Amino acid sequence: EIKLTEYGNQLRRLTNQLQSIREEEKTRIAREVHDELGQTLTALKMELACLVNDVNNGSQEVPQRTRSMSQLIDDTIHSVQRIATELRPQILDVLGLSEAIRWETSEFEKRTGMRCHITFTPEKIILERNLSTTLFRIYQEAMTNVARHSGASNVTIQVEEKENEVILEICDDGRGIQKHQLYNSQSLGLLGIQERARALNGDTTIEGNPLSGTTVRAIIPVKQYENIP
Amino acid sequence: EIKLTEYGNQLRRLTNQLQSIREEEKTRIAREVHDELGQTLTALKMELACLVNDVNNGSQEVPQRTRSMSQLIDDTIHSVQRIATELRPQILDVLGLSEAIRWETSEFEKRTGMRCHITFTPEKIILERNLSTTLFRIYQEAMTNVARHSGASNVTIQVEEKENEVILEICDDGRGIQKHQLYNSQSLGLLGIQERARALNGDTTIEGNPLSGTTVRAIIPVKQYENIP
Amino acid sequence: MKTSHNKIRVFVVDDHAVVRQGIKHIIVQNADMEVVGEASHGNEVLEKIKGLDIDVMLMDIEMPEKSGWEVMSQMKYSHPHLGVIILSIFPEDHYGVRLIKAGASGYLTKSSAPEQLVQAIRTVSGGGKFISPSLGEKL
Ligand SMILES: Nc1ncnc2c1ncn2[C@@H]1O[C@H](COP(=O)(O)OP(=O)(O)OP(=O)(O)O)[C@@H](O)[C@H]1O
Ligand SMILES: Nc1ncnc2c1ncn2[C@@H]1O[C@H](COP(=O)(O)OP(=O)(O)OP(=O)(O)O)[C@@H](O)[C@H]1O
Ligand SMILES: [K+]
Ligand SMILES: [Mg+2]
Ligand SMILES: [Mg+2]
Ligand SMILES: [Mg+2]
Repeated sequence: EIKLTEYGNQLRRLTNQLQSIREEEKTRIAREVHDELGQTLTALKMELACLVNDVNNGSQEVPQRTRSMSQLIDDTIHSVQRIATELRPQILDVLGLSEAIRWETSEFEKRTGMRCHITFTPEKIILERNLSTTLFRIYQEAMTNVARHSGASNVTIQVEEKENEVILEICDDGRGIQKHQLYNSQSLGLLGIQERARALNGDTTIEGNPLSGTTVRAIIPVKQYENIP
Repeated sequence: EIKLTEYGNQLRRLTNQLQSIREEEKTRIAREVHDELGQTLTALKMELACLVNDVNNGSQEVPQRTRSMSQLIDDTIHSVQRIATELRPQILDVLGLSEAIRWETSEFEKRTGMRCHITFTPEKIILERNLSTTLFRIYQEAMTNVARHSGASNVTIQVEEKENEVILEICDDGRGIQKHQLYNSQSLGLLGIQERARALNGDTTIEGNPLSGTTVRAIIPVKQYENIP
Repeated sequence: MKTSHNKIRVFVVDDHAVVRQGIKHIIVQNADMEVVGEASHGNEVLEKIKGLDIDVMLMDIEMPEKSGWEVMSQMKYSHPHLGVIILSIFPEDHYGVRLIKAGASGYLTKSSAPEQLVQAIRTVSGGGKFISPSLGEKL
């Protein structure tokens, strides 16, 4: 058996957790696709068969039947949109990171009742896809922690693009994360944030203080594609 | 910066790869759901509107219209099945590991032209869900390698349930994996197999030989739930 | 034994209300059959059919907790003569062959159900097996 450092052990736990998360995700999506979509479509097909009979028999039920079919189609389209958005907010690909964060933040405010303040410097930040995704997932993980652990009333989200790097900062005014929670080997959410940043040669700092709350900061270099051979 | 052993570094790469795979998977499925299903459903909705007009006008086109709607629904159901099965074969949950492996293997034979031989001892193996999933994913990863790297003509798949453990063995008669490929730090597929088994306190051995091909074996303990407090 | 109206008495099991609804709508359109009960869970089935006079059971295979497969194997003992038609969203080669071999009287994919359901119910209620031509080839 190969010896592992504590950090190595944590990585192994993260690996296992990622495998199970992936498995759960797949199962959940498969079920949603199968149940929500498959079943309404099946029902639709049956209604269509009935409609054919209705028409042939000159039944009075035709308008009622087509209305219910129309409703079934709408329900299915609605499920399609929900499932696709949960998987990956289309807005991230279409309108980019800033709009995706604005959208998710407004949903977050509705859900939690916390007040959020967002600044983007410059106003319009355009990043390559991989970097956008990483920053968005870090944002999501940090916001999940704010909702679950901070007890905060206000959250500030800042994204700043400098010449060679992007800085994402999520800052809440809650109870403040404690040192031992930071280095707790069971904390896989924060480790995930750190590893995501690292995968793009970036770095994270997480600080807590009972007076000023918690700050999660990720700094990730922006690839200068022209300079890479 | 914390120092990591080579194994630790590999784990880190695996972690990163798992993150990107998850991201790619989500994006792909989101796209499939949105594009394939969203489009046909929209088409269906329009067909229904036309059908209502046809019926009101006593048009001759009604049978033609309902046939094309029926076809659209079938296509959509077909996509739903494909997407759901790729994510997680329902057969694994409904009929269990042995049927899932039989089914996937028959698909594998059709796709690759290799001959497969399966044995289950005993004939009917019933395992708890987590263990079934792990064994099925290890089987999938090993079979992907057989298809991609082995150049084999025959594959033997054996699953044996003993009193305290299950043994899964995939054995091909191809060129045989070499030692340096085994310990190659870029080999994340095999590392993934190993980590999946390890997560359930199991073990893997992978052996290659140019004369006899490659054997991947996973041995995973079966939890004796009654004995766990 | 048929009722006084001599209708074929059908019991419907599916975890999705929309699908049960669709099946009922089809059956309503046919004068020789009626739905006498329904269940939304595998677990409910044995309880709900107690004392009911049923000619045919239509049962979904993919249900949470207890699958149609499990219910069917239980009913082998309690209702050995009840004809069960299995419904599945998956194609015939996925489950069909195995389920027929395991004693189902018919196997219908949900997308072929609208066309074949009525015929399948009639065939099975007469004690026969309903096997679609494409499934017949595979058996
Ligand atoms: N914004 C925050 N305010 C206060 N405490 C926090 C905050 N974020 C994290 N923590 C503390 O740090 C711990 C570790 O967080 P981490 O995200 O790693 O794990 P988790 O949220 O407990 O579980 P998960 O793996 O589901 O994310 C938390 O359990 C919590 O105690
Ligand atoms: N059945 C096999 N027969 C011959 N060589 C094999 C076999 N399985 C694996 N190998 C060799 O071992 C290497 C490592 O396999 P591994 O699955 O870890 O990585 P990979 O298949 O190359 O990439 P991936 O990460 O996509 O799985 C392969 O690149 C191949 O050279
Ligand atoms: K009727
Ligand atoms: Mg967390
Ligand atoms: Mg591989
Ligand atoms: Mg179902």
